[in-house]
Amino acid sequence: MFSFQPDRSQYPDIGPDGKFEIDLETGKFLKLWQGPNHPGITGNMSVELTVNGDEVVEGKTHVGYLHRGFEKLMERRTFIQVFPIVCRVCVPEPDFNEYCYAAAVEELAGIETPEKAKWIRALILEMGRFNSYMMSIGGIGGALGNGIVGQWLTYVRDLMLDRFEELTGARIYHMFILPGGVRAGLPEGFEGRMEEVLATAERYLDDTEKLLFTNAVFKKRTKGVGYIDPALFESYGVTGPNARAGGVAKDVRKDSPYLVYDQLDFDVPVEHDSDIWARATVRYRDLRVTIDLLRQILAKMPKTGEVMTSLPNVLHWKIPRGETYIKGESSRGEYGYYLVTDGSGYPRRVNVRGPSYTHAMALLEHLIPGTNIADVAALMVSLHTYPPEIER
Amino acid sequence: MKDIDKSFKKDTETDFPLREEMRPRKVTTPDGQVIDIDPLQDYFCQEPPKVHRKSYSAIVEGFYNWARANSLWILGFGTGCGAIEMRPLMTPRFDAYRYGIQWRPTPRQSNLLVISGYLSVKTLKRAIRAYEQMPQPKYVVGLGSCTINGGMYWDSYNTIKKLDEYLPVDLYIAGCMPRPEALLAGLMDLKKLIRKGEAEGANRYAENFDWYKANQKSVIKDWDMPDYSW
Amino acid sequence: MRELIEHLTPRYSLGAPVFQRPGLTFVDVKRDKLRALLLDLRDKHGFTHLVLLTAVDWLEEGRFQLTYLLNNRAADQTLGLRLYLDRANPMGDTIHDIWPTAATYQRELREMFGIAFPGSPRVDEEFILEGWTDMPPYRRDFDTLAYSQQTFVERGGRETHEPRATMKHKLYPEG
Amino acid sequence: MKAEALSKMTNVEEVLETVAEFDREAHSFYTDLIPKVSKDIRYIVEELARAELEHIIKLRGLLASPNMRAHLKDAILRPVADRRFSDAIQAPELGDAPDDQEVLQYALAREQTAIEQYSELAANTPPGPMHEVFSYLANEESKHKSDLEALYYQIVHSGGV
Amino acid sequence: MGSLRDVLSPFTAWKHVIETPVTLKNPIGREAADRYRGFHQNDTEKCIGCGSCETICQNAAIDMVPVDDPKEGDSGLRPQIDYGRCCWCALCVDVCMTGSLTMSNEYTWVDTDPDAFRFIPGVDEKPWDAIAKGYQRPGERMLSGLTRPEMMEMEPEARIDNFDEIVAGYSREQAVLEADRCVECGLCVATCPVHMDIPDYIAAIREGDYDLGTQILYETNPFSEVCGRVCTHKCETVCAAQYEGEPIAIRWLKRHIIDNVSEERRLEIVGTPQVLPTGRKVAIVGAGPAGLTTAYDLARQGHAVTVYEAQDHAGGMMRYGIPEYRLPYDALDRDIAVIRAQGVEIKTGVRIGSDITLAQLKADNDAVVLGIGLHMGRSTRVPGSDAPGVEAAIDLLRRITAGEEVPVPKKVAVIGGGNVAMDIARSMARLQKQKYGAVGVTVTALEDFAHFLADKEEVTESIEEGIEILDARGPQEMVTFKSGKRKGEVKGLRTWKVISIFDDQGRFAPQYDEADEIVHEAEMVVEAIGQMADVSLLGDELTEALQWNRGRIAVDADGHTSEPWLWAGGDSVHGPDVIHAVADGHKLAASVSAMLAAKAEVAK
Repeated sequence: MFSFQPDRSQYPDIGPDGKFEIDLETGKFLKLWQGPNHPGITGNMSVELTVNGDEVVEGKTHVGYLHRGFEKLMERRTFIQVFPIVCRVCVPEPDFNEYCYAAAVEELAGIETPEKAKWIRALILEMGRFNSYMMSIGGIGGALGNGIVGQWLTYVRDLMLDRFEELTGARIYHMFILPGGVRAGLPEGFEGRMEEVLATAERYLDDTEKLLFTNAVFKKRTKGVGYIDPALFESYGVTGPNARAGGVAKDVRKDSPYLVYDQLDFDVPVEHDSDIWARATVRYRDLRVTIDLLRQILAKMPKTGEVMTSLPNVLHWKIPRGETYIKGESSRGEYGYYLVTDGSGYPRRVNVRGPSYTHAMALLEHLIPGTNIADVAALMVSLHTYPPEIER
Repeated sequence: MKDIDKSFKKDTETDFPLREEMRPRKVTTPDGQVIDIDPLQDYFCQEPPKVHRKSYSAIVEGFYNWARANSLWILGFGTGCGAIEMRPLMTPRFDAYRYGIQWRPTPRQSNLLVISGYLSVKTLKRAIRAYEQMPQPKYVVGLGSCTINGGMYWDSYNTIKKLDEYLPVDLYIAGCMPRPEALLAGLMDLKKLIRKGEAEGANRYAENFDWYKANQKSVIKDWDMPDYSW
Repeated sequence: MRELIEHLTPRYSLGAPVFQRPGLTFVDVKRDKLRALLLDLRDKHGFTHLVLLTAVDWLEEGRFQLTYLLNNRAADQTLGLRLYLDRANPMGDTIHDIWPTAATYQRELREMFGIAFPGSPRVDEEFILEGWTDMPPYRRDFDTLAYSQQTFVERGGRETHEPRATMKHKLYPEG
Repeated sequence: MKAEALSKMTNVEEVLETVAEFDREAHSFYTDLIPKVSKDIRYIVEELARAELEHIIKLRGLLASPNMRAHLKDAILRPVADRRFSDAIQAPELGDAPDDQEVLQYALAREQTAIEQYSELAANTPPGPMHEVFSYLANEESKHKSDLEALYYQIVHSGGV
Repeated sequence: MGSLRDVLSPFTAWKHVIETPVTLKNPIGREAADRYRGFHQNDTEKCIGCGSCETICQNAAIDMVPVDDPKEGDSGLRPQIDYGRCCWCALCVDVCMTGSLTMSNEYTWVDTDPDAFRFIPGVDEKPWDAIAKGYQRPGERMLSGLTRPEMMEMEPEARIDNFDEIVAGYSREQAVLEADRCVECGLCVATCPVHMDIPDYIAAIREGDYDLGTQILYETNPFSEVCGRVCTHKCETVCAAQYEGEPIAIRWLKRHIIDNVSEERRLEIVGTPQVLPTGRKVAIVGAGPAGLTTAYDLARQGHAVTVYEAQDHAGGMMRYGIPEYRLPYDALDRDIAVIRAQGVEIKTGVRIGSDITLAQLKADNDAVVLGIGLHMGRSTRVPGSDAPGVEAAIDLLRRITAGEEVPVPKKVAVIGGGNVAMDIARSMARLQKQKYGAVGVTVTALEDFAHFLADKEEVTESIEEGIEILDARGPQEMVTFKSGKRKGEVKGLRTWKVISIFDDQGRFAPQYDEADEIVHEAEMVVEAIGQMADVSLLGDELTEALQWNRGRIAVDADGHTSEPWLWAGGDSVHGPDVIHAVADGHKLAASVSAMLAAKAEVAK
């Protein structure tokens, strides 16, 4: 048809390293802030873009809009008082914080988790993953002009929130995984109602596949865009679906099984193109795996048994000096808690290792130069980052 | 809960010098003038907003209020965790659009700012800016414990505790975080307030502008934002 | 893991290892040996993944602990390297050239603990905080509640009573 | 002797008057006893005297009341059971300086005698006002006795440490 | 890229046009799940105001505010919750000691006034008060232990033939476990007659700081050895832990502290009086808990104190009333040694009234304090109660302690259901076991087990030791031999069954079943129904001069009698109880000391 050759005579100079010499005084560059109020659905972070025409030549991630100083707040709370605040670290998928913190405390305090509690924990974590993927895929659709997918999947997510509510007693911040177990067992008839949600989800996912993944526009906008060289994965700390989209089957559930994942039968989906399409597809496929896992967990879970061990008096609970790191596979990658105790009733230090920390900062800044402005939002969304876990 | 360290005094530590960009210095402007700047002291946007007068006719005012109440346009700026419960309202299940509520991407098109939970100092600065950019009449709803009395971040060094010190709040909704249903109930209550002409937060802000600004300045350092027209 | 530690200990004069659980080990390391050890671990022993880099403030002992957490995925082993820095003049060595992502961690440590990492990209730029004029907040001697009370206004009208003191006051004031 | 005098009477007022007279005698007996006992246990005797006085006042009130019979009937509708707790407690001779337990034992024995006498009178009287008044009196004494038993339990059976 | 399928497939989404909408008709007020953690409810009747909810709240959302006047075991405070802080984590519900705090599943609260979001659940009326659904604790509380560690005790077979102490005391591990259960609400402090700083010394155990623990004990109680063993532990009856699970074993924890501090160390910690002698003299009659506590306090203030004791050893009822297996004499001696170390002179074997008159004491001293015990046993005075072979429990116990020979028949019947009855029954059982190798003791109590006066563990242990306990038996007669060589001597006890002992109002109103009559065969009948003080030492004149209150010496709130030079306290004034006697001792000392100080002022 026709080809378009840009006229580069008006373009700024390119330095010896092949990069633009950015000088705002030349008038050839423009600063453009994305965020903090609405960069796709990634939450409150902003990217300071320097653009030249449609091309972004530099991007700097700015975070801290959601900084509450959790790691500091935890240091002045007793071990049980930390429990309600950890889930706030990550809003869309709070349960990993609860699990990692509880498991870290249990390890350092020498507490055994009852078998059934492990199953319920796994159930909750997978329910959380379900929700998180629903948001993510909906978000990718939304960022690429297909808001209806976001509408559908948010509705499905809401159905899962209803299940969360009847199981844990809350919609978003469940505060259900206490050190020592979980607060309660499954309510009567839970399995049946869960199955309804999963069936509905599958129906909507079939539609999503038709609307989004079999869509010429979507393909055009995502294939080959936002490529991450798998060679960078280790140096930029890329984990989870972002790595799996590049052919690396990194998954803590398989690599280092925790809870009951060694008793579950599942494969980790892997894609190889490492672009936005691959990242979206790998999430979509993993979501299907999650639905299968939810069914498996409910079927294999022991029907009886304790869900909570009795704790020492939590009002003056002291844990001997020690340190540990507990990790799990969240929907964004490796989620971990590094807990240091000093023998007092308070944690010495808690460090939350959120996967978004590496994905949204160094990696995103590395990926942005050279992209089209219109693709920045898609790129950000495809990395699936949650700012609150970056700045905590 | 660990005891408070009574001996701690803020800003008395001298071992940690200010960052370069926050120190007072001389700057040459593009037109060649040399001016002194002190980033911690210089504030912009000091121009106070104007009080939005009521219409002379009660009937007309009543009509305006009816119209305002039925078109709540919310700024799509989720300042804290509570934002996640706003999203279901935008979807078919809760469908807030049928009540005349919708979300807008820019403050210039919005008349309702929902402070969805805690505000870090950094976000407060943006929230104030967003609020000031919104055209009158405009309303603020505080969502959840954090906006009322600090919530779970009551001892955080980086979040404000009382939203009404910094922005005029018309309505609060309890919860951590409030469910979409509660949020919707709050918005319905706000509609009633507007119809009665009682949601006068924006005028309060204009009337007590100096007080609000003083409070804002007491927590926000480094206010490097340009002036703008109201 | 034990073999690896035994193998590395003489060369890098490591401290006594702590085998926290199968798959997680902590060991002390000296600052001058750190870089070589990290490269060795990354290139020869499969510890290619920098899980996290963070600090612990041991105020009473006058030192910061830097924890470099490395992971070998194939062997399912995590190794925590603990490096102690003098708290009075904390200075770390940047490893952003080994793991570019470390630059972010170092920027955070610079801001939140006041630990300097000369040479790390953008390390002195503001990261999370904005207009911060006090001591780095993650230091143990920074009291967040005291700071909060001195900075922000709380809603008044609250008063609490201690059961024991109340009962003494009402039931046996003289006793 | 009491019973004998009372059994001959045919008038309710007369009976009540006489009983009040008996109580007055009892009252003066206890009043006389007060200085004889040690000061620490005087309160018991004082209480006994006061109880008699209250009884007199009650009888006087009954006499003055226009619907006396209704009161009587009402009272005997709720018969007070004899608990028989003090049956085994011996009636002592009150010496010059009786102790607290002796005083109580004596008082209990007095009440016991009174109950028996009034009950017997009631049993021997055909239904009617006279039967009612004797039943009433037996009832009153039972009440008094159970009060005394409670006091006795409290003072003597403190249960130990 | 871009097959026809990729173009057409998205159009299938149009099929949703004909689907039923998923929109909720009226989302506002949609009912939340049964377990939903909504707004708080508090059953204020059940709540004891212990403040655990406030302690655990990491948001400082809860204030304890006065709603009622405090009473024993209830601070009168109730939680006020600030919804400007709350995060609905329900830790307050989980930690609640009584289970009074719950959450409804109501969640909508909108207000224009930010100060409105503070309320006292259960007091301030709210629309959700009556909602039954919502978050309740699934079972008993799990954030602190429910049961005590089991106390190591000697097995019945091992203890029944000797007077060795039965209870071993907690080990360090057990004590820490038990101390850990305490929530430090401090409700017990008001109930303890001497207001010991119970939560503080329990905290000292957790920290392993026994020196501090001892110091705290001695601040309020010089009889920790004694109270750590035989205290009536009123504190445990108001313990917040009792509502679900067992109350904290406060008594055993006290003993644990003192067990872990040597006598020498104890003397170092307590020290000796740090003031100059005042030159004032105080005489104390009776070396029991009240007298010795008074002596301890006064001596530490520099006064010269002399204690007069009629028996051969100090200790009073603690020595002569409590058997050795419950309170070993050397434990008591260790407590008394600390008191002696304060310079208190204890003159034993001196009986006031016969050896020295009270008038003499009055003349020689600035003040006199009466701290006499209840050393005279009450008799049932049923027929035969004056027969040979009928004994008073308290008398027997004294003789056993003093080492006197007591008759030990094969069959003994005891009348009484209190701790003294148990003490004498178990003492006689031990003597029988030593002499005959078998136990033959029957205890008959007027009260039924539901109203028993003795401690539960006493009853259990007695039964373990082979003692027969018959509840609800009213003594009717001591059956005696009517003829023969032993004519007039006791051969048994006749009792009736008590059907009920108290009426609906809890008034004493016994009912008997005369048909159920038993004659308990016994060569000795011990009466253990009650005791009284021997006030003959006062003499007629003083008896007459003093004010009395229902058989006891009348004292004011400070223990001052109607005579300006005389104070009285302890069992004879306030009934039998060691810890009350100690409390009296402190009060007496404070009052005497104030009087002496006033005197000194006048002298200046």
